[in-house]
Amino acid sequence: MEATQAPHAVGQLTQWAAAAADDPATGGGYFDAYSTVGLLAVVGVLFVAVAFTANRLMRPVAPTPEKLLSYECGVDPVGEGWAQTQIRYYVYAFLYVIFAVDAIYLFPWATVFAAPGYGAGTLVEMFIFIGFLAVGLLYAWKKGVLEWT
Amino acid sequence: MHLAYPAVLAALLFCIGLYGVLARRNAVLMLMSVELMLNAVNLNLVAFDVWLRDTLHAGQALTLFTITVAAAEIGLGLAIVLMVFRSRGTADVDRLRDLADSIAPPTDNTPDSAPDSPPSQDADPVKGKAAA
Amino acid sequence: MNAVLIALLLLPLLGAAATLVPRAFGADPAVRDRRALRFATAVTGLVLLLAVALAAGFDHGNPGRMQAVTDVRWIPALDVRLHLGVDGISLPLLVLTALLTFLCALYSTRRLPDGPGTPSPLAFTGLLLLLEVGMLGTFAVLDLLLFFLAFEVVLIPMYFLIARWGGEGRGPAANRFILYTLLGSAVMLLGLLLLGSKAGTFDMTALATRHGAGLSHTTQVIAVLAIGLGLAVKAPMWPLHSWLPDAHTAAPTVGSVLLAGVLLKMGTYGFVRVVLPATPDGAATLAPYLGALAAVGIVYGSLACLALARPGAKGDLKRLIAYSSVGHMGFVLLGIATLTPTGINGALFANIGHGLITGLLFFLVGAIKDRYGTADLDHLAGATTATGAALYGRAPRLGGLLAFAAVASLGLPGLAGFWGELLAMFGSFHPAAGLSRPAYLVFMALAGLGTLLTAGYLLTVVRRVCMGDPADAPRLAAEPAGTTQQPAIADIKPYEAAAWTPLAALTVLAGLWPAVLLGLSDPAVKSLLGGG
Amino acid sequence: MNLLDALLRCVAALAAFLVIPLVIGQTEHKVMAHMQGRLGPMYAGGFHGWAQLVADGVKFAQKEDVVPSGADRRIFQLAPAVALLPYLVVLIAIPLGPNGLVGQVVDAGLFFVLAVMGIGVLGSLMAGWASANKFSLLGGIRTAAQLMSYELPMLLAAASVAMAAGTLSLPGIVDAFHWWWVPWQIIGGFVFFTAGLAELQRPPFDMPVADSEIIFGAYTEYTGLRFALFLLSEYAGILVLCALTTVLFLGGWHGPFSDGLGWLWTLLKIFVLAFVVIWLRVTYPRLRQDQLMRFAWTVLIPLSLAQLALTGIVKVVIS
Amino acid sequence: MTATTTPHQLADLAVANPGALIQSVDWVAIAPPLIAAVAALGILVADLLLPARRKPLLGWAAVAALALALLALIPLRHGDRATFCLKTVAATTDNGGCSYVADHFTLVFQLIALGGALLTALLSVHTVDEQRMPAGEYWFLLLGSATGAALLPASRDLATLIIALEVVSLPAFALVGLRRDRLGGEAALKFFLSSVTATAVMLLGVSFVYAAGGSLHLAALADGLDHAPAQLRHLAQAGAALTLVGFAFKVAAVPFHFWLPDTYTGAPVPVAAYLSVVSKAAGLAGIALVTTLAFRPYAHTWGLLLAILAAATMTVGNVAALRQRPDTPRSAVRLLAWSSIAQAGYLLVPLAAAGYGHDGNPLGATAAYALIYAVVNLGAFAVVAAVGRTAAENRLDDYRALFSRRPASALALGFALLCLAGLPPGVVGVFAKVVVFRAAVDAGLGWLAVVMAANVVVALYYYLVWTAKLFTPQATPQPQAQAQAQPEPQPQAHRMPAPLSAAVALTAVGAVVLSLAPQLVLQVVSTTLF
Repeated sequence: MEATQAPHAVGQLTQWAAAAADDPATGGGYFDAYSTVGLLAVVGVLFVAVAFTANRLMRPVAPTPEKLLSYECGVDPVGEGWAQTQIRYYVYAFLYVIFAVDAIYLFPWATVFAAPGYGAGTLVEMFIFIGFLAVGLLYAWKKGVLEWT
Repeated sequence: MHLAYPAVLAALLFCIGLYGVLARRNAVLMLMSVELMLNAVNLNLVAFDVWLRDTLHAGQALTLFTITVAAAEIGLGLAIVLMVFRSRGTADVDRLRDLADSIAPPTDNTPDSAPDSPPSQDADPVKGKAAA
Repeated sequence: MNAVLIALLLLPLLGAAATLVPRAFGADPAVRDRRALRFATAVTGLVLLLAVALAAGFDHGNPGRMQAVTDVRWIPALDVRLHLGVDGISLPLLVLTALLTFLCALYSTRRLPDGPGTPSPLAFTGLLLLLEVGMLGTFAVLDLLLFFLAFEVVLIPMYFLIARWGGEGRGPAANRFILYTLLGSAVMLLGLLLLGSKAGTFDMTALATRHGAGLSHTTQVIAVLAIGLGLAVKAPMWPLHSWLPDAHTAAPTVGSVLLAGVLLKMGTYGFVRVVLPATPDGAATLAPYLGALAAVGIVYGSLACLALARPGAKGDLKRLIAYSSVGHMGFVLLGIATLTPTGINGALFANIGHGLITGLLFFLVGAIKDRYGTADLDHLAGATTATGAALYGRAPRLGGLLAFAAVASLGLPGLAGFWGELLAMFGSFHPAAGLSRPAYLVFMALAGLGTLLTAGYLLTVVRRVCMGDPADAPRLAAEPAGTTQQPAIADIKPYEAAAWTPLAALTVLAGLWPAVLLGLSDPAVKSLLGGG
Repeated sequence: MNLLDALLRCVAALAAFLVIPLVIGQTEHKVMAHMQGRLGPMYAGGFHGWAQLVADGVKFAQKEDVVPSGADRRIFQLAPAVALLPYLVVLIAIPLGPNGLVGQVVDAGLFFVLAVMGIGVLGSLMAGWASANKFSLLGGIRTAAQLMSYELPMLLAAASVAMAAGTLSLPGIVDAFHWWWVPWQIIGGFVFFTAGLAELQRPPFDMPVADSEIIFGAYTEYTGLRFALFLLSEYAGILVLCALTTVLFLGGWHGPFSDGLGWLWTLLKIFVLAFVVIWLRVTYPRLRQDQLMRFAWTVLIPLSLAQLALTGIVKVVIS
Repeated sequence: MTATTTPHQLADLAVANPGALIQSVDWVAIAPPLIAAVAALGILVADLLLPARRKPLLGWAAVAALALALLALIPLRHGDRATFCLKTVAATTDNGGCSYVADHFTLVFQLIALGGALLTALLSVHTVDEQRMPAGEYWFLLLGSATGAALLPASRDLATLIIALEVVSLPAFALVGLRRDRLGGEAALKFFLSSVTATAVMLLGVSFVYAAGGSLHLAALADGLDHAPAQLRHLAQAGAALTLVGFAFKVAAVPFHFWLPDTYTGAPVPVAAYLSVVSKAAGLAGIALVTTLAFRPYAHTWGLLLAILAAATMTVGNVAALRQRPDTPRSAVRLLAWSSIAQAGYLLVPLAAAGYGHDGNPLGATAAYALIYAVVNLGAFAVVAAVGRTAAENRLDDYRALFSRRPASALALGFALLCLAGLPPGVVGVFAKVVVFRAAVDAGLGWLAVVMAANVVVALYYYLVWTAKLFTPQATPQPQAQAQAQPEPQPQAHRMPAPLSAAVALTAVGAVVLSLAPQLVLQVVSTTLF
């Protein structure tokens, strides 16, 4: 459904959007900061690439089957490397996703709540929000999710 | 920036996601595909928001909500997948046929998922309920 | 006055509700059942008394006017009013309904189908009373949606009567009955809604007064098609009749009686009450088709009966009477299709006549089936013997009554069956202006042929069942336990006599003094047809 | 924006990225040695072994690069770069001094910094997964769990500062700083710094790379330059953490004569914090995995929530 | 906004005009969902503090909270409250700029949501206990979902709408799987995956619509779509269609229905009841809001779309229901599941009519039908839940002769089924259908009305067969003795738990009362809802 629809629609959008592209708010200026960041990232990648290339020239290459074996206390490895691990870890991933996403509301709010027009009411609202987080945490705690058994 | 870039990117992402949902049979991969779709939507929303110069920033606000929704969905989804995996040892949605419409005479248990699932105590809901 | 009509509907409804009250009839099953049946008789009797009172209080000088009118708001949102009333068209049908229901209840106190798998008579009582509510309601309401509702109310109890107390093949028969009629009534509802929403009111009297004004021809035709379909299924019109034989064959006696006696009339009544006055243009357009189908139905019904009556055809007597109903109702429909007062009066008369006669016939056949254990004509008559089953000889009064009902049914002058069919054919001879006369003459000729065939099969039946020498009557494998020896077919029992005599008497009365009914219906019909 | 200017800023950032971590590393050698009553490296380069880390680097560069046969080759090779580069990118957004002495002002810089730092965890996860080694996998998963657990208090503490300053821009935050913010935000600062340490898997939060237990966690299979990059990323991480703590909680360039010497104040504060990091390594024993997790969820997060509340109340009261 | 990236730019972005954003909140207006939400949270906390033997209290607390939330609807009965309003949003209607409007439409659907949740709660008081589901979580999730269902009909902007929809759905996924057994997991996973995909598709549609209309407020969106440049028309239409797809999943309209039977059968029966009524009503309210308010300019497009959906939904639902075998495990719930799909088809009819009609009030028909459907369907589920306690397999065959064992339950179920079928004596069911038919006929959707008529007849068959089964005497124990391998369920079935009886009684009395006085419900047909 998308494949047929989207390009068509986008084609039309572009015509209309052409004017908007010149606008400073939507156009070039906004992205300058990030273009520098991008440049730095490129520089970083270059650095790593150069380092590895140089490394390739300098290092010996003499693989043997023993050398390429996975390391496991000095004896030959037993079984697969990708073993199943304790599920416990997953719970933390879980908690994190839930809580961290809540934090995205915090940042926009944090920058404006003291601005004129918002006031204490906004603060209370956020306290309620934080209260939710706290209840969630309390819940997880009491249910023993945070215990490492 | 031209609106076309984010819009096309979003469309591509969404298509990939949709393909993933339709083609993949592993529940976790399907979940990931759905996330891809949602993020395509986010991209769309933010791009349109900027393009419309919406003073309310409704698109951005909705993006925040979408992110939250996506997080909640993924959290819940993984929990459900995990539960299914624990009870049957597979996360392949095509193999979940216990509840499928059985026009044929009822068989007592599902033959296809029985071998690889350890007979856990509460695997059989009927038994479990009867005990309760 | 209007309290009577409300009480008429409320009484059986409350009675039906009372059967749901736990332990209202005592805890002991046997006692409970007996009480329940007596209760049914009492309630239906009371209803009959009320109906008679209603008829007595009816202003016979002015039967074209709605009387005993109640008109209160019920569902303002849908513009549904609790609008009740009777006129010369509905009054006879109301009385007939009350009478037949009472007789059925009376009959059932002694002779209820039982055996393994039949539920308790308590449930029977509830269903019978509910059925009566629906039947009476159909004839008493004056609001399209209420009419539909009442039309539908009868379905569930009748379904259960057939499916629970019926004979062989009752499950499929009941399903078929309800699916056919419901499909019809669903389409009918659409038609009613179309009519109501285009005309702006659901009130039947208002619609009749308006006489189709403000409705476009297309609307009228569509409305008539849709409404007519629902009514035709119920009537039943050929080729929509095929639920009827199965339903009758499987239904218990009481069910058959009410089905034939009342339920079929609801369809034809709907034509007269709703279709003709509210959408005259549409009706005029479609009337020839209706007439044609009716004529085909008459012939078809008779031929089917003839085929069933043949020796060796394994014809079921109940099925035969059911088919004969198709033919008889064909006369009614033909009368309606003429769009003339004569034809419609005839149709209404035939309605009543058929209700009385066929009700009686089904009672009789039910009794025969009880005694012989089967209603298979070949079994009854003995497949090989040329002579009949000798019912005259073994149970003279029963046989006599059966012969009486049969000849009444075939339209012997002087009995109830005669006038309706005669008038319908008269109407067909002079159809309303704008209808094709030649076509109607053909219909009339077909109808005449139908009367001949009807006489043929009914007489065959009488010959095969009633006549013959008792000595070499066939031995029946399924003799009921009570009748151990060959000639000991029980004759009419007192309770049977009580249930049947009124019907027979009224058949004679209506045949001899048709003016009673026609005087009632004629002014009403004329006013419905727009003073014509 | 001038391309040359931008390039210059990038090169400067790269230079800082390559030099300062080495300095911190060398400092660690010496400080640890002194704290433990030993000499530490003394020979390379002559004066107190100043070139030790350079020598180490040369050694790593000359070593064979082994990729285990069972490994997921591509990912295995890519992992060190993924672990390293985010810290480089982050550096450019950190203000050194007033009046635009910063690699690049990124609006919503706080967001940017925290988000990019989050990518670093991928490197460890990739390494742990791709090695096809049980220890590595375990280490990788531990890393992930730990990073996730500590990311949250860190975010919340950072949010508190953003509330106080009313902006997400890093220079903006430093601009808005007053001395009394230090006591006001002290809890947040503690949470942030602690959580940052845990994110870096520095002792005492080094369970994921506990060499005595799971050899070296995600990095077990790594040799040569790739291993060196992981090491480099750890020290770059220390730099970034200390710099962020400085900017957010310690006022960055604020201090006497800050107009001219602001950048010096920033560097000084960074080095003091780096010293603390080293100090902690020497002082505390390693936490157990369960203690590690519980500490995050039951101590740091409630603390950071409390700090948020405190910040909000004070902010509303004074405005 | 300037090109320079000042340090405070984000702050500028956020504070467009604080005065327009901050307003006082009408607490009375938002009380119904708020009470449910607070109760949900309270129960979650209380669950942590209560000792195990006091856990049953939680259920009663949930019931009380829902009853309270229902009471909170009373002050709103005039239907003129709105809150969270923005004066800056351009809109033609009075409450166009408001995100939360408590008009009559809202009230009706909140009544369904909260009332349905209340009945579900009554149904589940014993289920939670018997199936050893975690009490705190169960009640929290139920109340949470009810909150969303109560919020949804009140929301008048797409963001709130979507959040509300998710608040309905997410706890529902968990509720389905809360038994943590094989079937529950499968049911939850299927439900989850299809629903989540639908949400993503819907959000894509929303983003398109937003691009074309320039707002998320429904009223403003309609204006925006009206004046959208021609190039964007296709985009907007695609967006509208995709948005509808998302809601169609929620109401399980064909072809987005496949998850439903599996989910209902795998879920605990009260949860299935909840899904079939409350969740479905929420989706329906969403469709109604989106189509009639936001997509008004494209009325003909979605009108036809919904008409086709409705026809397909009822047909597929009924045909599949016909094919159910009475002897398979869980066939009772399965039949109800398919029947609920069919009913969803009927519910969509007036909405489709709204796309065509200019006069009349088709939405009222949907609201009325939904109300009636809620009562009778919950009634059916209540009895099914009661029977399920003794007959674990819950086959249709287990309902044979229910009348002789439990007359009251059998009568209640029979009445509910007749109401669902639309047959007297279930008068209210008849009038529900009449209302829907009328909406279709008024809008000139004759073909849809005929399709529906045929479907009503088809549906009648399976409802009636089931009803008949209730009164069929028990066959003498024969070959199917193995089905009754468990000793006659009779002895342990002596008493129904009080809350379950209460639920059965409430719905049955409700259905009977409504049958006597349909005006109570049908008055919504004659009032303008918005």
